[in-house]
Amino acid sequence: MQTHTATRIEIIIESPALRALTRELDRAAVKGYTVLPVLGGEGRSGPWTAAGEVGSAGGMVAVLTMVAPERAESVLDSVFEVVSRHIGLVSVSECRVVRPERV
Amino acid sequence: MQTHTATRIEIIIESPALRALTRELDRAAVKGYTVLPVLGGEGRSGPWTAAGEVGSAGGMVAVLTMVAPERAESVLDSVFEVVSRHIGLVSVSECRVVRPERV
Amino acid sequence: MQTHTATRIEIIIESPALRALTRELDRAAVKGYTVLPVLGGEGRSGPWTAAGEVGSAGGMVAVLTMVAPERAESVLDSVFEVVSRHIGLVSVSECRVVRPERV
Amino acid sequence: MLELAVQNLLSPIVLSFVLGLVAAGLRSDLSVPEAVAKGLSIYLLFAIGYKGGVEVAAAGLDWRLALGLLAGAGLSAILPLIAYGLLRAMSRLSSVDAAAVAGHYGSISIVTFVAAGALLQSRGVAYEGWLVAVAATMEAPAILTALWLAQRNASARSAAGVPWREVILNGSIVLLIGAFLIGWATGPAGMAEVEGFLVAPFKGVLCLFLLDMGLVAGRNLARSRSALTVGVVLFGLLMPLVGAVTGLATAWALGLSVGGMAILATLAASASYIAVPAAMRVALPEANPAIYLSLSLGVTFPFNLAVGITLYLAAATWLSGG
Amino acid sequence: MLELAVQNLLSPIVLSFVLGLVAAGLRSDLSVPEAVAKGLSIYLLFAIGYKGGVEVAAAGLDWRLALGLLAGAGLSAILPLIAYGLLRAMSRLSSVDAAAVAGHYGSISIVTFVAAGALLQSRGVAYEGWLVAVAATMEAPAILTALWLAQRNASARSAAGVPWREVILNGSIVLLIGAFLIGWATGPAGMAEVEGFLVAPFKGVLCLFLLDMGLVAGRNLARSRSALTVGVVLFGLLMPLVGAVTGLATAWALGLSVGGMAILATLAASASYIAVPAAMRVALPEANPAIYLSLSLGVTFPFNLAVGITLYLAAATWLSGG
Amino acid sequence: MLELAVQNLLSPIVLSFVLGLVAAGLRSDLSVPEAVAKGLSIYLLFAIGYKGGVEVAAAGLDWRLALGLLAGAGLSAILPLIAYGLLRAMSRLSSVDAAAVAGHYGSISIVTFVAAGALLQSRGVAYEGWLVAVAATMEAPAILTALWLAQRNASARSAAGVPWREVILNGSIVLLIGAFLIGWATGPAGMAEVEGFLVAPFKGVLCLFLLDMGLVAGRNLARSRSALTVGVVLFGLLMPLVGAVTGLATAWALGLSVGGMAILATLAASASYIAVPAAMRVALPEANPAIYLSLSLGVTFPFNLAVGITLYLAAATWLSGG
Ligand SMILES: Nc1ncnc2c1ncn2[C@@H]1O[C@H](COP(=O)(O)O)[C@@H](O)[C@H]1O
Ligand SMILES: Nc1ncnc2c1ncn2[C@@H]1O[C@H](COP(=O)(O)O)[C@@H](O)[C@H]1O
Ligand SMILES: Nc1ncnc2c1ncn2[C@@H]1O[C@H](COP(=O)(O)O)[C@@H](O)[C@H]1O
Ligand code: NA
Ligand code: NA
Ligand code: NA
Repeated sequence: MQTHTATRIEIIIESPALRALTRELDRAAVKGYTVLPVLGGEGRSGPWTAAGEVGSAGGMVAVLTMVAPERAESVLDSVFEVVSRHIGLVSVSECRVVRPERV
Repeated sequence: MQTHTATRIEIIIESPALRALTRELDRAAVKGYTVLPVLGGEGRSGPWTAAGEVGSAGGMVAVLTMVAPERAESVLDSVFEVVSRHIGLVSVSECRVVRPERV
Repeated sequence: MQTHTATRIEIIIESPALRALTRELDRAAVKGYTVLPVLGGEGRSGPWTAAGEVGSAGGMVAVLTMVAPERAESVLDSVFEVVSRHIGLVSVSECRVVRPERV
Repeated sequence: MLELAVQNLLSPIVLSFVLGLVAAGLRSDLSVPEAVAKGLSIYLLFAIGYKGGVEVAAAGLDWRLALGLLAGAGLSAILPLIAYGLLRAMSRLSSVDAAAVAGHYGSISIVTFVAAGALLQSRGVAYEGWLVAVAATMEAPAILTALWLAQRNASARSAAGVPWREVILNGSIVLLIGAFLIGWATGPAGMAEVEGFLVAPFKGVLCLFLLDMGLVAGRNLARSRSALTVGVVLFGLLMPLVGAVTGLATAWALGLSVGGMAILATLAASASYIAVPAAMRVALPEANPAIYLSLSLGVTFPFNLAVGITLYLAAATWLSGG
Repeated sequence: MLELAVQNLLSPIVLSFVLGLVAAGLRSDLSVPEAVAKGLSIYLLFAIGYKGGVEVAAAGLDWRLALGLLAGAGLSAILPLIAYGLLRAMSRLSSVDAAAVAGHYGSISIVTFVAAGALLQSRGVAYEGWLVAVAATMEAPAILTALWLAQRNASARSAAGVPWREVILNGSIVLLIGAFLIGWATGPAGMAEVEGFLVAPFKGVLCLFLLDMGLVAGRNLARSRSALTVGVVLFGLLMPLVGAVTGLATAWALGLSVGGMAILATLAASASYIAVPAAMRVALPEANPAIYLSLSLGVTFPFNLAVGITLYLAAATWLSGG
Repeated sequence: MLELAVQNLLSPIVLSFVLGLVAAGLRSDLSVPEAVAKGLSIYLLFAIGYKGGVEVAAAGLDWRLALGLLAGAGLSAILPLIAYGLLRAMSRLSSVDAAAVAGHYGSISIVTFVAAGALLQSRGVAYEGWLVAVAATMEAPAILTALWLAQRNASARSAAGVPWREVILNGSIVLLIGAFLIGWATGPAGMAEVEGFLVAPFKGVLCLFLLDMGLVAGRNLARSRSALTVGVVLFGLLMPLVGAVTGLATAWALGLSVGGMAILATLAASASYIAVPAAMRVALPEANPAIYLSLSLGVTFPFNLAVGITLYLAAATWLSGG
């Protein structure tokens, strides 16, 4: 199967900042992104859990976007625009995708 | 710690197509796969959210399978069998696993 | 954007063993980890689904931690301490992160 | 009649749906968690099935049940043909899209059934309890017709992927039929034990469920405005009337009560938004889900809720000379 | 008075919160799934809004509603100024942290409102139904003041990111106002249809919700013990009293009933723990959420629940010469 | 007696479980979201604990409570020894697997308790409210015995990992005991406030919960058919009878009422499917979960539900000369 190189960007960010992030992703013209729920975790601000939370303030989400390698740099800049003020974690890795038109 | 090379295949696909996908994965004799929930996202068909959905038609899931490198190609072929007709996104990357008997 | 190399460790483990795992991660002094929910999957012990489960015994979770490359080995040793007795799957890959102080 | 229509529009049920629509339209972040929405729908299916069964237990077995099941399956199988013809005439949908949409209109929406039942109850009109079993029978046959339509016109490839077992044994059919049988087996004595859960809070739960449906419908509409051409929307308003007339005629032939006629008309007029969309995404992935989802949930459902069921009850009353 | 206070402390509502606190303190793994907690809060908002609307429908439109909305918005906008002054005097919080905390105290906590309503009901004291609309109006203005305070003192950068639409149309405001309007439109007749869901189980649902809040508050407290200095905790106990006095004075000026005075005092005394924290994380991410979340949920909420609302009712009774 | 047994089999509760089993057997996609299932179980634990406490408040403190707690803990600690002996004699399970299974049978299943309570209620038989506290005491000791059995025979490694705090303070124990204490403290007056939530809908909620348990049990059975040898299944049917006899004897010695005897017999006869499996996965990961989960949930629970509790009540009636 022929595959095409792409960049996988994974962002873990507070739920209330999700709209700001996806707005930036839209502006950076990514072809798509996917949001996954997060149950809890731990960081410098201690452990937390989504259990029982009524509002979104306490929660986080994981956002996954695959982009063509040539656009990765500019997407990362847009992402950093939002993430720099938040507690989010951004990780980037190489992957291959089956259909190049989707990234 | 000794680790062994493996191929990590991540598939984002509509929930109703999950059974067809896992059937193909079984046929391709993967040693295992894991299904993660998805909250929402955006693609060429616009933004969507799982919130409030009663049926499965509107939702997506993420499927993760680690396979031995020598079987990756044939597993990808099986996956593509299902995914080609669906809106799923398939990404492939190298990883290392701790226990080779599981992939 | 300047990025820094890090190691991405992804662990899929039974929910009841989560506390033991995060205790080990704390001991290994990781800077953080994130827990994602899992819906179901299949492995050598057959297919399973979290649907309808009341207790945690039947379920699994995915734990994600990014660590600095120089600490990856020792973190993996700690993780294996717990995982070796459980059915968990550990996969390791290289990634780049935007802020090195978080890993 | 107008007064009754306005009264229906001002019921908490209809207004809860409107609240959801408005909230989605304003892009509020109001939302019902997926698990809660699914929980509410399990409650409604269980309650409505159970009540139907209890009524059958109380009223005795009606020989028309068998005929009704046959008639329901028939309606479900035939209505997509009419829908497909109308769609091809009224819109420029591709044959695959038209077939997928047509399948939704042969099948049914349980919550429309429930809303009609609530209306009948508040008017003091009874209906045959076994119609809930007929509703379950009407879920699947339409899918068969839709796939046949799609294959006749397009790639024969679609045939293979039909997950029959999943369609026929899908959760809502099994739950509805199962609860119906439990209600039948346990009868009024069983009902006495569970009515504090299945009856007293029923309408209130329905309000929350309709709030959620309004939110989902509103977001669907906003997302797929471009997919809904004038012709398609007109179809979404005309087809329920066509379905209702067919349903009324069938009900009349079966000799149903006024309430029963209104219910069967409502079933025929309603369009699926759970079972059929899921089946179509598997069996006809080439069809555009934006069209069938927003048409069924965003056009036909609100039409039936706000206007349709009042109309079908009036027609049933008139037909039976009431 | 003391006897009534003890009686309040021994209500299932307060004890459920205590159970949650204790379970969290013992590090039990007891937890309510996120989706269920959100479902319970949707239920409470819908029920309380709906009931308020029904009462307005029954009592007729009160011209004080307009004045009340204005007064509520005013209280919400002004209270953060007092809170900010107190915080700067009583603690060493940075100006950004103080502004963020201040915003919470201008805004309100609906569950404190609900607990006060439950207390009034068990004492047979009525209150103006439209206060629920006032509560909704009090959610947002405080955020404006908080951001103004933060900007005045810190980086001007904060301005841009305020998601106004999201703040004003946040889910809980839309649901509360929407349910209020539905209740108003459908009135007692509508209520008769849904009271098996919205009234009969209300207090029991509230118990489960408070169990969950106790769990969340307890875990928050455990996590952010270091953020809560003595000065900050004292502020969390003093500010509700300041708010209550302001609220009582406003209510007295509006000529509210005893129950209405107690409710407005409670609203002014309560601190947001849903809408404002979310807004602050977006608009003032520099502020430390550990401070405002644990102060609002872990200090002020329990204080109001256990002592405050009994006190405010006593003060309202005394004020009105009762 | 036979008639009563059939009557029990035809209750909505038992039939809901059967519906779940059948749906799973047919491989329907019917499922209850995890969060909803957990929410239902929180409701049931809270309601059953609360009711027990209210009854104690009404009946006054019974000196047998202390004896009962001791006896419960004793039963829980001792029954695994019998279970282990039977398992080694009847099956070829490894000593680790046998120890893990044995632990389940010393501990209890709250939903079996609840089902027995519902049966007693429908027969008009009362039971001691404090037995709910005894149930909570019976959850953990069995785990200790199971681990001792496993260690004696296998690698000493298991010792370290026992998460004692998590076992003793696990969510269901804390919730049950907490709700019991709240019910005790607030008494019948508190009950009057919450019975619209905790009493009226109770049996209906139980039906949905049993539907879910049927689904989970059915899927477990399908998945682990190979793990269930004839000997193991026979153990799953024999052990509840052994437990019940032990429980009856203990109850008789304690001088309990007929209802109380039936309840203690049921507790002893029931097998844990929440707390103990979770503990075993941590402390004895070498044990095969397919065996203990499907045995407890798929064999013993349905046996008790369908036949056991009717039998234990009959035995209790006979024993007390009724
Ligand atoms: N190195 C890491 N790997 C994975 N997740 C992390 C990491 N650091 C932080 N996180 C996540 O980000 C959240 C906030 O981190 P912090 O701001 O450091 O408290 C944590 O609770 C984790 O969910
Ligand atoms: N490049 C991408 N990266 C991550 N997720 C994507 C991407 N493209 C599509 N998706 C996901 O796939 C769904 C359907 O995509 P589409 O068919 O393009 O609308 C989207 O809503 C996303 O959840
Ligand atoms: N190769 C794999 N890739 C992804 N997930 C796996 C894999 N193997 C096992 N799993 C997950 O681990 C669970 C337990 O595996 P097992 O112990 O083999 O039954 C499975 O149900 C999957 O969720
Ligand atoms: Na139809
Ligand atoms: Na306030
Ligand atoms: Na037992």
